[in-house]
Amino acid sequence: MEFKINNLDNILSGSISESSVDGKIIATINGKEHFIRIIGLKNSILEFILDNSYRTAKIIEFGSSYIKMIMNGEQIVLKKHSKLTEILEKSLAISGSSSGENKLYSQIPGRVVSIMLKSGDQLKKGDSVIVLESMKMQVAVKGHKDGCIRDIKVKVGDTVSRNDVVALIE
Amino acid sequence: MEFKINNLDNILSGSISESSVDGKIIATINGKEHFIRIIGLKNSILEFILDNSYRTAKIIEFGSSYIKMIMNGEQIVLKKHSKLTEILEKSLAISGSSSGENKLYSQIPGRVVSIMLKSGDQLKKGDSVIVLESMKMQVAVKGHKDGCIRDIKVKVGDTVSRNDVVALIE
Amino acid sequence: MGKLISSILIANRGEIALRIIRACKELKIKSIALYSDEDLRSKHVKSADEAYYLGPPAPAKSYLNIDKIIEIAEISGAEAIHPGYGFLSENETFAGKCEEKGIIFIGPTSAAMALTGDKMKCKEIMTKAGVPTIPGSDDILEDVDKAVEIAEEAGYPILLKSAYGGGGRGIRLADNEKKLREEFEMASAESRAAFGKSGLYVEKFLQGIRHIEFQLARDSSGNGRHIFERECSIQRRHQKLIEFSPSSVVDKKTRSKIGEIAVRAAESVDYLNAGTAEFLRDEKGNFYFIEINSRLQVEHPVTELVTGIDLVKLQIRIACGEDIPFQQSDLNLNGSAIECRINAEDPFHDFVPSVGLIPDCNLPYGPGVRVDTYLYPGCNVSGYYDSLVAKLITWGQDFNEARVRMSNALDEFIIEGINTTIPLYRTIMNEKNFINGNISTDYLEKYGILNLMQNQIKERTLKTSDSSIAAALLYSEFLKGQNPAYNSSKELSLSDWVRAGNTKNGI
Amino acid sequence: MGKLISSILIANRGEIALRIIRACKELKIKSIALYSDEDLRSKHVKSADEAYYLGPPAPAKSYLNIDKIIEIAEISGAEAIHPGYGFLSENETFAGKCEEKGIIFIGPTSAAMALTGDKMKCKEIMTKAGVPTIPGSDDILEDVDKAVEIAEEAGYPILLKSAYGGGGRGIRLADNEKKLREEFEMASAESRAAFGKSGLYVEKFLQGIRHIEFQLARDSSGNGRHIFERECSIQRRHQKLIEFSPSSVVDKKTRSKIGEIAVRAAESVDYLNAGTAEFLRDEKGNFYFIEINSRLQVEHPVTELVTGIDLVKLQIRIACGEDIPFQQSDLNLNGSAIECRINAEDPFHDFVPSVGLIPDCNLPYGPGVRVDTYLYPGCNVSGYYDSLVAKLITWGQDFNEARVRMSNALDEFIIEGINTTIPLYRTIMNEKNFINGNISTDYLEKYGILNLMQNQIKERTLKTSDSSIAAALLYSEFLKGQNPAYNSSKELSLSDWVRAGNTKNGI
Repeated sequence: MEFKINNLDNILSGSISESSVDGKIIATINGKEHFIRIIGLKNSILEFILDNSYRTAKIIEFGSSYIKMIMNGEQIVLKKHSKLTEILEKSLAISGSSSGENKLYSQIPGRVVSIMLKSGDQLKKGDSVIVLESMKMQVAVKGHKDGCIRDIKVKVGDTVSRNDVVALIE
Repeated sequence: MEFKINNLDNILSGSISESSVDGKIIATINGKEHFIRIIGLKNSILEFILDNSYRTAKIIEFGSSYIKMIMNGEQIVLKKHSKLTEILEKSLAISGSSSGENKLYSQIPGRVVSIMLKSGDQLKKGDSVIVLESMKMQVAVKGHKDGCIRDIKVKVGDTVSRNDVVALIE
Repeated sequence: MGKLISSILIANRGEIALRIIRACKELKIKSIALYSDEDLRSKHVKSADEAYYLGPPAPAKSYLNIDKIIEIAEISGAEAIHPGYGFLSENETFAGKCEEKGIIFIGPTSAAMALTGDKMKCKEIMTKAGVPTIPGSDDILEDVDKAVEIAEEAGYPILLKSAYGGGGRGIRLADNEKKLREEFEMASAESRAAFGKSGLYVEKFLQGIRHIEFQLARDSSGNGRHIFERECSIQRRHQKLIEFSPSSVVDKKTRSKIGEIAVRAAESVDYLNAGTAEFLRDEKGNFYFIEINSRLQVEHPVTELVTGIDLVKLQIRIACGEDIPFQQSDLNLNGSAIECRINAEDPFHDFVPSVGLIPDCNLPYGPGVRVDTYLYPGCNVSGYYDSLVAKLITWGQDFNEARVRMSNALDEFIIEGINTTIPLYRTIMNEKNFINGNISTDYLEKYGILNLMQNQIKERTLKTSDSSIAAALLYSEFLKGQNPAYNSSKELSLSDWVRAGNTKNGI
Repeated sequence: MGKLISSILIANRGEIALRIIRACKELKIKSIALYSDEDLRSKHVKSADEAYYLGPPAPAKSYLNIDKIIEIAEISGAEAIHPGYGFLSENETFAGKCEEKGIIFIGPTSAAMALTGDKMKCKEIMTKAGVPTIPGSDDILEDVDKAVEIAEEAGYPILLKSAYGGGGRGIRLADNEKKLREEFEMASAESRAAFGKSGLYVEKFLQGIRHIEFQLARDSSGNGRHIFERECSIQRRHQKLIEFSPSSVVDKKTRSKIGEIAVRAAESVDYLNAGTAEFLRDEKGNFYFIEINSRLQVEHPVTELVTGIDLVKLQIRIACGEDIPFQQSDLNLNGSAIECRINAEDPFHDFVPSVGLIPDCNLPYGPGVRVDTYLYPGCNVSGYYDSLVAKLITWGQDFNEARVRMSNALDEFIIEGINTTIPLYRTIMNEKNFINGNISTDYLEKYGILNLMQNQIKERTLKTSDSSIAAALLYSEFLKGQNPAYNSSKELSLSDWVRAGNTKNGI
C-alpha cells in the first residue's frame, strides 16, 4: 500500500508480510523489513516495539483512506495514496479556491473587539474583517477569499467559539 | 444520620439540611452548619468546596450501610451507625474469632520459598505456616487462628497471588 | 527572624498563584485563593487552604475587581495580599487601598509604584541619580532644531517617535540631519492630522540590542541588594520567550557595576520589596536603564535556581518587616539556569491563541528540571486569561548543561489538546547562534527561526515515517478484526494479537 | 574532553535505568535497555533508544543472566555497560567478562571489585593503609584468652559474633571479662553443635551509631576525590530509608579528615570510577571504616543536589578514560538535600510488600523538588524485583528548608493501588528528634516512630471527618438520584446538581 504523510512530497509504502500468533509481526516499509512486537492498544494509544525501539501512537481519527495520529508529540496524517485520489484532490483543490465557501469562520474562540468592514464592503483575501481578543491578544479574522461582505454575523462585545461563522463573503 | 469512621471511637453525625438548584447545599455535620458547593463527580472522584475549602474524595466502594473512599491519600471507611449494627458487629466479631474461617490466605503475591508446617501439625495463631518471597523480602504467612493444619495447598517454588488459599486450618 | 503573618490572600490565578501557595505552605501561612466562574476547577483552587468566589470570568469583573478583592480579604481575615504578576500587581490604586485598610501589600508602597509607573518621571529621577538612560529628548519636542541638537549629541542614526503612537506605530529612523528634518516635518504633519498635536520626541537608535535585567530586593530598613542579571533577549514582538542567567555578555565586573546602578535606581524611588531593573545593552556593551518592574517577574525562577534564594518567601519576609537576611557579598552565582515560557499559542500559525480542555499532559522531571504550571490532566486552558500555561526551567553546571537538559525536558513535555510554543523552543535550544550566545532582541527574525522550525518538523516527520506507517498498518489491521465484514477473509488479523497483548498486560 | 562512546547498554531496570538513560541523552549516547517479560510495559523500555528482550521475569533468568546480557551487548554493538545498583553491579565475574570481551564496564575493575567485595581482606588492607576500622579480632578466634586480650585493648562492652551466624543471629554482648568468658564458652559450644566448628570473633560494641558515608570518585590517572558525606542513619533493619547531606555532626574539619581517609581507602585498592566509603560513627565522634560499595549508590542524588555534579555523567566520562574535571578544592557544599526512598511496602503492617497495578499517580514537583521514579499512571509494580518505586529528593538553602519542602512534597505524592512508606516519612519529617538531628541507626525504635505514625493517622482522620461525612452525604444523595425507586420521593436529589455541575464543566 502507498501512503502520503502530512505535507511531505515522498510517496511511501508499507505492508505486513508475516505474522505469528504471539504478537510478532514482520512488515515491509519502504522496501525494508521491520520486526514488530505489539505491546498493547488501550484508549486509542497503540504501543509497539519496532526493530528494538519502543514506539507509541495515539490514534485521533481514522477513515477509509486516512488515519490521523499523534507520534512524538506531533500530529501525523497518513493518507492512502493512489493516482486516482491524487487527481481527485487536485480537482477539489482547484474548485475549492475558485468558488469556495461563503462562510468566514473564526479560527479561535474570543471576544469581538472591533469590526473592520461592513456589509457591502469589498475585500481581498487576507484583509481583516473582525478583530477578536483572546488571552489578552488581539487576533484578526481575515477574509479567506476576494469578494464582497454580504453580512457580518457578530457585533462588538460578542463572544464567539472556534468555527463560528462571523461573516458571509460573496 | 450517625456514622463511625475507620477505627475512631467517636460517633459522628451528619445530614443535609438545605439545598438549592444551583449546586449549593447546607449540611449539618456534628452539630455545625457547613456550606457546600459541588464542583463535579467524574470517574468516582467527587469534588466539592466545603466552607471555602476544596475537598476531594475518590469513592472506592459503597454498600447500603457503608462507603469506602480515599481522602488526602488515606483510606476512609464510613459506616452508618445504629445501636443495632453495633450489637450485630460485636456478636459477629465474637463468633469470627472463635470458629472463624478455615482458609488461610496469602496477604501478598509472591513465590513460596519454604513451608514450615505440614498436614496434621498443631499451630497457634501467629505461627508461620509458609514463607513467601516478594521484592527480595521474605514474608511469612502466619496462622490466623489456633488449630491443626488439614492441608497445605502450595509447594516450594509455586507462585501465589494475593488472597490465594495457601492452607486449611481446622 | 520575627513572627510572620498567618494568612495571605492571593489576588491572582494560574501558575503564579500556585507558586505563591507553595511559599505559603513552606512558611506555614494559610493561603487564600480566589476564583472566577471560569476557574472553579483550576488547580490553585484545589491547592490553597481556602478559596473564595470572585465573579464572572472577565478579568474586569474578577481578578481586576479591586473592591470585591478587598471585601474578600476582610471577610476571610487575610493579613496580607500577594498580587502575583499581571492583573493588579502594578496598580497603585490597589496598593493604596491595601495600605488604607491595614492589609499588608506584598510589593512596593503605592508611592514608589506611582514613581516607577510613570516612565518619563522615572527616567528623570534616574538621570538625576546618575543612572544611564537612553540618550534622547526628556520631553515632547515642538521644534525640529531642538531635535537636531539632541541628535548631534546622541549621534546618528536616531529614532523619531510619536508620543501618541505605540506598538511600533509612527517610529521613523533618521541617519543624518537632512533625513531627520524631512521625517520630522512629515511625522509632525501626520500626527497633527490624526491627533491634533505633534507630540514627537527623539531617542538614540541602539543596534543589536540585548534585553538584560537585574533582580532587586530592598527592605524597610533601606537595605538594597541586586540578585544578579537575567538575559531576556529572546523575544517575539517585545514579549519575552526565553530567559536565562547568567548572561554570556555580563562578566563579574559588569555584574557588580550594573548591579550597583540597579540598586541605586531602587534607592532613588525608595523602592520596597522585590523588583526588577530593566536595561538595554547595545553592541558596544553600553547599558541603558529603561524601567523598574515593581513586582515579582514571570522569570524569577531563573534567579532562584542560580542563587538558591526563594524569592517569594523573601518577598513575604520583607513585607512582614524583616531585613534581607544576606549581604551583597554573601551571594554566589551557582551554575546556569534557563526558562522557556510555554504559551498556549500555535507557532506554526502566527501564534494564534489555542484554548480548551487538556485531556492529558505529561510534565517533564529529572535532575535539574523544574516546572511551574497549573496544568493537570483534565484541566482547562481558558481564553479569558494569559496564554502562559507553564514555565519550564532547567539548571546545569554551565549554560550548555542547562541547555541540553532543557532540550530533553521539552521532548518529554506533552500537552494534549492545544498547540503550544514547545516546538519553537526545541528548535532554539539546538540552534547554533543561541548555543554560541549570538542573540539580540531580533533573534527570531535575524536567523529565520520560524522557518528553521518548520523545516525541522518536516525532517522529523520523514525520519519517523517508518514508525507512523507501522502504526497505521497495525491499527488498520486491528480495525479489520473489529469489522465483521472482514472476519470472513482468510487474511490473518492482527486484532487477535492486540487483544492477546492486552490480556497479558492486564488491560 | 575527549570523544565519548556512542552507546551504553543498561543492565538494570526501574528508576536507576531511567536515571542512566537521562545521562545518556544529555551526552548524546545511544541508550540500550533490557527487559524481562514482566517489564515489557516498563518505563525504561519506553524511554531508551533501543530495548532488547532478556527472558522470563525471575532475576536469575533475566537481569542476572550474565551470558545473555553479554550476548545482547554484542548483538546491539554496545560499547559500554552500566550496571546501575543491585543485580550485577558488584559482580566481579560480570565485570571480568566485560573486560574480556572488550566492553567498557562503567564501574571499578574486576580486580578492585574482588578486593572491596571480600570484607575481611578489605579490612586488612585498610588497617595497613592507616584507615581506622572497628577494633576487634582480625580473624576467627579459637582461644578465649585471645578474645579477652583483644577486648582489653578495644574496651568493654564488646560484641561476640559468629562467622556462621548472620542477620543478628548469635551476636552476644559482654560488658566485662567474666561475662565474655562465659558467653564465649556457650557460644562456642552452640556453634560447634550447629556447624561443627567454633568460628567466633570479637568486635568493639559501638553505642548510638550513625551511618555516614563518603561519595568517592577516582579516575584512570589515579586522581581521587571525595564528594562529601551522606548521613544514612535513618534505617529499618539495616535498610536505609532516608539519607541527607550534609550531616549535622560533620563539620568542615571532620569532612576533610574523613574524606581524605576515604580517598586513601580507594587508593589502597586501586579503585576506579564512582564508589562509596561507608563509616560508622560512635557517640564520641569516632569514625570507623566498614566497607567500600563499588557502585553507584541509590542515594547518589543527595550528593548531586548539594554539589551540582551529575554523578552518572561523571561515571561515564571516567569509564571513557577522561580525568575527573575538578580538583578537591573546587568543590563547594551548596545548601542541603534529603532523600526519602519510597518503597512499595505497608508501614502499617510490618512493611509487607505491596504490588500491582498503579491506576493513577501524581508526582510532586516545584522549587527544590526532584523525583527519580519509574511510576506512571497505568504502570505495574512487580513483585519480582526491588520494592523501591521512587526516590523523592528535595533541596533547600539549609536542612530545615529541604525538610519542609520534603514534607510538602510527600503530601503531594499520590500513588494509587499500592501501599507505600510515604506515611512513615510524613511523620519523620515533622518529628522533633529528626528535626534536631538526634538520630542514630536505632532511631525508629528509640523514639517509637511507628506508633507515632499510627496516632497521627488517627488524628488526621478525625480532623477530616467533616469532609468525609460531607462526601458520604453527597455521594449517597447522588446514588439516590440514580435509583429510580427513590425518584418518586419528594426529597430533592443532589444528583441533579452533580449533573448540572458536570455539564457546566464540560464533562
